[in-house]
Amino acid sequence: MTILYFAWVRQKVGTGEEHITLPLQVTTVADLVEFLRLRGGGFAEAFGDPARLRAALNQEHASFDAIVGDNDEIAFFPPVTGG
Amino acid sequence: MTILYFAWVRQKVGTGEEHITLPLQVTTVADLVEFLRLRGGGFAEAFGDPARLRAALNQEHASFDAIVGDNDEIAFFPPVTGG
Amino acid sequence: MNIIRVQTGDFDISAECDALVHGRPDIGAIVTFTGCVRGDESLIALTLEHYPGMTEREIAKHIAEAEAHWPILGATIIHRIGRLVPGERIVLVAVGSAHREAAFRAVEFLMDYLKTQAPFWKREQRGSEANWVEARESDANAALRWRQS
Amino acid sequence: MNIIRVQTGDFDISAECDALVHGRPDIGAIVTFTGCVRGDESLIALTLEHYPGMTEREIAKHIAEAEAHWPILGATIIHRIGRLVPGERIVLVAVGSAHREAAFRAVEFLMDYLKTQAPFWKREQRGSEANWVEARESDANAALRWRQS
Repeated sequence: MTILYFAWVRQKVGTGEEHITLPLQVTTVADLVEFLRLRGGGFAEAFGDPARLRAALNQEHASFDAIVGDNDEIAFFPPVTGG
Repeated sequence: MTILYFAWVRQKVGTGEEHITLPLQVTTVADLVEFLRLRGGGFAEAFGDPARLRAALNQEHASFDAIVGDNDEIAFFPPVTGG
Repeated sequence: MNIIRVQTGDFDISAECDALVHGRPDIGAIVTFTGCVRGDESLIALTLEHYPGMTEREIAKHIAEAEAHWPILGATIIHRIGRLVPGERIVLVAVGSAHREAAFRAVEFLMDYLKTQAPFWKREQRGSEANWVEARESDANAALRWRQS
Repeated sequence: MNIIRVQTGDFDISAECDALVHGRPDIGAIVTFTGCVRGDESLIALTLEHYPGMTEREIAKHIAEAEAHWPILGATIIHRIGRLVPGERIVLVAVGSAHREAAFRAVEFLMDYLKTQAPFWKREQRGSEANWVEARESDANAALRWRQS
């Protein structure tokens, strides 16, 4: 799957985009957050407090219990501040 | 006093402005309306139905029971339609 | 600073917004309302007249009222008079404020009051007929709501 | 017709309003909102980033929602990205409609949703520090009110 990171999430993890094959135990956005957090380092920092994060699945806002698959594009970012 | 007429009031009475000395019996806007109506012709038409008219006294919207004097500027017009 | 103009010529929205924010780095929001002559099958033109002197007083009074209600940082009102054909701009209300809420409220308030209090009158030319436009009850109701809050 | 653009360059409000009403004689009201970078003692610049693709989808979705709620006849939304200094324009929302009510409501609705749903992020540069702007609760509350009506 494609994972995109924006704003301070991107800064903490050190990349804007990566492509991974989902581990078997990851079925929801929340699972993916936990999987990424366990990488440690900047990922642990970025994903340590999921309440501060928002996610989009295939370019639509998504809740953390949404189901993810290998063909999806997921993005993680802080609450938006445009306008 | 100065009397101004706008929009269809002006068209009916045939002038945009006149200067008169108030007759003794005219003390309110309503009295002036009645005085002008009694002139007949276009004035009777313009002032025959006071509910269709609005007045301004010294360039402020005024009710028909406002007191008028010889030094005042009064204007008669239909409800406004700008903007 | 506030600007009030009654004029026969057109106006430029961008230029008026630029003038409004000039030297005002505290303005973060600008809301504008532009009214245009709507065309239909038979409308040839509108002709607008007004009450010089009273118009400017009324508008200034309502800008002062808006300033008393909301933290606005500048207002521009331009109203055209004379003959206007479909598609032409009639009126501009532009307000600047720090945050958007104040500018939105003030522009709506000023428009409702322009429609019901400012001494302008429109005549419509359709074919060979010219008729004075009747005041709309919906405009009177729109203006009334500001008295309730 | 609706226009959605995300761009680094500035925009011209008049030109966008002209494009909005072009060939639409049924438009009698145009409401615009322009957001600018507010200056204060220490702000040097804002830098905006966004999520290309999702941004345009989100904006198009909210324009469609506005069209479903109010009789609007055209909408233009332009949002700038990149580095912007105090006084610069950030965002334009312009809506045309026959009567003013629809355009006012739609522009406010679209602004509330841009602030809370469109994937843009602002970073403030103050002195040698650069910090991500925190989302404001007042914006979230402003967006919520549309769900109640």
